[in-house]
Amino acid sequence: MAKRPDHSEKADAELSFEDALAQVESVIESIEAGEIGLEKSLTEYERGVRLIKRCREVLANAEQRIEMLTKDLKPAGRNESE
Amino acid sequence: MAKRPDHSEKADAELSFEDALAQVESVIESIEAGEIGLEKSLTEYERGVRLIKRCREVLANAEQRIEMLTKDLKPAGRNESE
Amino acid sequence: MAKRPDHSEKADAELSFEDALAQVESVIESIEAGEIGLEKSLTEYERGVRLIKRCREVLANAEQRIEMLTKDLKPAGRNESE
Amino acid sequence: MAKRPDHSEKADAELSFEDALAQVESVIESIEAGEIGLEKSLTEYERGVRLIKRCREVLANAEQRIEMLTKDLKPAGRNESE
Amino acid sequence: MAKRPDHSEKADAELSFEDALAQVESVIESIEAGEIGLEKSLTEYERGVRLIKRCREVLANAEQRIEMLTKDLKPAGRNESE
Amino acid sequence: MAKRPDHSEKADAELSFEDALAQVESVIESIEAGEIGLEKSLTEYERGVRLIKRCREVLANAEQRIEMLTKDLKPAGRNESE
Amino acid sequence: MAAPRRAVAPPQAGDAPWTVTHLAGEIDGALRKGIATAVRVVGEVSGFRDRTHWYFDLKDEGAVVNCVMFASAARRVNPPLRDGEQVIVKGRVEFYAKGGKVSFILDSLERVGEGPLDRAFRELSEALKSAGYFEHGRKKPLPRFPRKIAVLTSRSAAALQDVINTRDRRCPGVGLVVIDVPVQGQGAAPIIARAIDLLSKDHARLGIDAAILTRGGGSKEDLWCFNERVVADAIFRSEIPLVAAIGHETDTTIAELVADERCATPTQAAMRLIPDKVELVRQTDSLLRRLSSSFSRVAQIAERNTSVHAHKLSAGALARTRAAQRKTTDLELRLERLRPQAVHARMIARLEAASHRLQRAMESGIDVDLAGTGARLAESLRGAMQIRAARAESAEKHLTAVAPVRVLERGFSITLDAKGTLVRKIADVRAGERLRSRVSDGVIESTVGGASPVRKSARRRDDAGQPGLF
Repeated sequence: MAKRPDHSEKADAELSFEDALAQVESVIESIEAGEIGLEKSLTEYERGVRLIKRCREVLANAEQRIEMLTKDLKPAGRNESE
Repeated sequence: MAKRPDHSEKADAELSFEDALAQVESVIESIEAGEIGLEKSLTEYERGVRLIKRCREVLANAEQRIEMLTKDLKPAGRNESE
Repeated sequence: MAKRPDHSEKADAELSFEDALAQVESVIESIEAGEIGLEKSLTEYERGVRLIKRCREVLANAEQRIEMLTKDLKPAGRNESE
Repeated sequence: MAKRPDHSEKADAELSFEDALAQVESVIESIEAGEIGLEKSLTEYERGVRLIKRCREVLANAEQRIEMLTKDLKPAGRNESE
Repeated sequence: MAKRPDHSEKADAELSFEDALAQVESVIESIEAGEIGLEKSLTEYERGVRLIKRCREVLANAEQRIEMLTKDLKPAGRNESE
Repeated sequence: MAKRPDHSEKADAELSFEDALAQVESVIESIEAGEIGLEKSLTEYERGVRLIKRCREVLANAEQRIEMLTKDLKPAGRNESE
Repeated sequence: MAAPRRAVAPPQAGDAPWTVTHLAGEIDGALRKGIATAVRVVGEVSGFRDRTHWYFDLKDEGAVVNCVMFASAARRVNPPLRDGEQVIVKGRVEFYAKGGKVSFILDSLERVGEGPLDRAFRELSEALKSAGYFEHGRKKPLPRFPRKIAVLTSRSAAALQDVINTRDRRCPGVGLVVIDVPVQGQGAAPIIARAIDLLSKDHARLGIDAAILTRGGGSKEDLWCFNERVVADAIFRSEIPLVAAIGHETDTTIAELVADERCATPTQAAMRLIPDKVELVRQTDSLLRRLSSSFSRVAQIAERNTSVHAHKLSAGALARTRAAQRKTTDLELRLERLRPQAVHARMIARLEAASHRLQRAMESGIDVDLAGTGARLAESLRGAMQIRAARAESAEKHLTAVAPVRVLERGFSITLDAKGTLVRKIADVRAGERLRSRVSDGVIESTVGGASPVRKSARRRDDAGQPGLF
């Protein structure tokens, strides 16, 4: 159930941050509604965790990228220390 | 009666958590109705116990898995200490 | 008359609890009707006693089995002390 | 006339309890009818006594056996003190 | 005539109670008919008396025997004191 | 996403200082509106940074160029390498 | 002139006072009669206000007169008036009743000292103005940050240096392209016009975003080339934004009027076109700050959302398993509670009842009245015995009764001893023994006194028969 990448896992990995978060939301809803079985809710939870991790990754990458870009910008701005 | 795995035992082991619980419920009802014989009610009771144990197992696994996955959720979130 | 296992004795040992009890009841009726001779009554009585003992055994086994099964239920349930 | 076992005495020993008792009845009737001679009456009486003794014996044995069997009924039931 | 045991005397001693009594009747009848001489009637009479005595004897013996047999009936029946 | 110069990047490089600033402004607005996703925001951010860098470059250009043009506007100076 | 009016007025003065309006009418009439309809007055313009109509004061050392020039007349005057100008105006005097003021209404106006150049200037400017050359609507906006600026001036002019200095001070990155043109003298105007035309045509290719047309101060004649129509037309046609700064601040040339912007000095023109780098850097920095803060806000929100979702997700999953656990425990408890029922108390009861019944049935099965049967058996025999005893008794009695009677009648008796045995011989009795002798009609009881044998013959007889004894 966990390690084998399945269709949805691949598709999930290509979701945008917002879509991923929206998917998490729908995962939460489906779990909370309690209409899916325990096993299925576990799988969903797992998927939710995966999606959240993906979101975190995207965020971390964004942060890193920003840092890099910002470093690039600093030297030019050093003398305009108003 | 107890140790030999029969058809239903196998089938039971493949039931979903909810179906297993539903089976336990029907076991309880059939015993409560008192229309089945002593031996049959024993077998049913045994089956109920087996099903409950299976449910517990599933639950324990689920809990463990959730705990593991939940841990997975945490570390990346260390800087979001809001 | 008593110690030699005859056909019916074997067959009796394989009766279900309910059938055994039903047999006991028919034994009682045949004895109460008084139409069978004393010797036959005695044989019947013996059979009745044997059947009752068998029923008792079945019950005792059932109880023991239930107790065992119930014990099986307990340990797993120790953490749900709600 | 009394002590020598004759044909009917042997046959009597193989009578069932009920037949023996029936024979006693017919003995009584034949004696009461008074149509047989004194000696015959006596022989009959003797036979009657013998039959009754045989019945007694059979009964005593039966009682003993019943007692034994009845004992068998009790001990297993010690925990069902309803 | 009186003391010597004759053929009929011996035979009389073996008569059944009923036959003896019947002989007494016939003695009485022969005496009553008066067709036999005194001597003969006396002899007959004597025979009658003897026969009666035999009857008495037979009766006494019978009674004794009955008492014995009846005693046989009692002891074993001591517990059926209903 | 970052290193490959794409159409808009080229186009951006040819923007006038004013247009570049205006683009940054619209970038900021689109990010602030929050209607584009995180990834798109990042791209936009990147673009904004690029535009600002370009502006800085322009500003930092200390070359005090003075060209001479003849009356018929034939470039008089061979130093106008633009 | 005033007297006749006064002659008319006094008789009524005492009774009915004039209304103000009436007085105003009187004043106006007096003014119209007393002053010629067209007078020329010379004076200095002061307090000039352009309110479609022109309002100003005309003054000299001794007096001030309020002047109004209606738009229809003012339109003909070019350039507009400026305070301090000496003008000769032609018009008439009126009393403005509503304002309670005397106003000089101007029909025409000429500037004092206007020579042929002035007239030429005025006429061209009036013509260009009516052709719409000066209208603001057609003027091009200046670029905020021009890449290059063309400077049309004489390369040796001080004005060029001013522009260069200003550029160096404000933003060295802005390129300057100097287009050296003569700025005075005969033939300068066509060259300037041609330069403007060429610049207009090629500015995009050359990367030039704006132009400055400038020269320093000089005489009216020196500046004259900037008042020529070719230059005005070139500027009017030009596609490149153009700022003009020609002569001193007080000088006005046609070129400046047509230009997109007019500045007092070359320095001002340069400042107008070249942005201040410091300001721009500040602006850029602030944009950068806004940019990064806007993005970091987005990232923060994204992070918060992620955390919230993560939290909700794990809470949801946990709640889900808790619920499942609760349900399992419930069922388990129910199943366990079922336990006693599983061994079936009812069955036990049934079994026990069966056991008791079986026992009872068996007990009553062996409850046979053997004693009764025995008693009946004994009784039956006892009855049989009694009957027989009775029969024996009666037979005996009967027998006794039939003992040989006729013999007795014949005198014989039968003597029986106490035992009832027939006495036959003397040896049968002993002395003292009681005997019973039966005679024909009864029984005689006697006691043996003695016995003695009879004779032989007697004994023989005795042998022959008892009767012989008697």
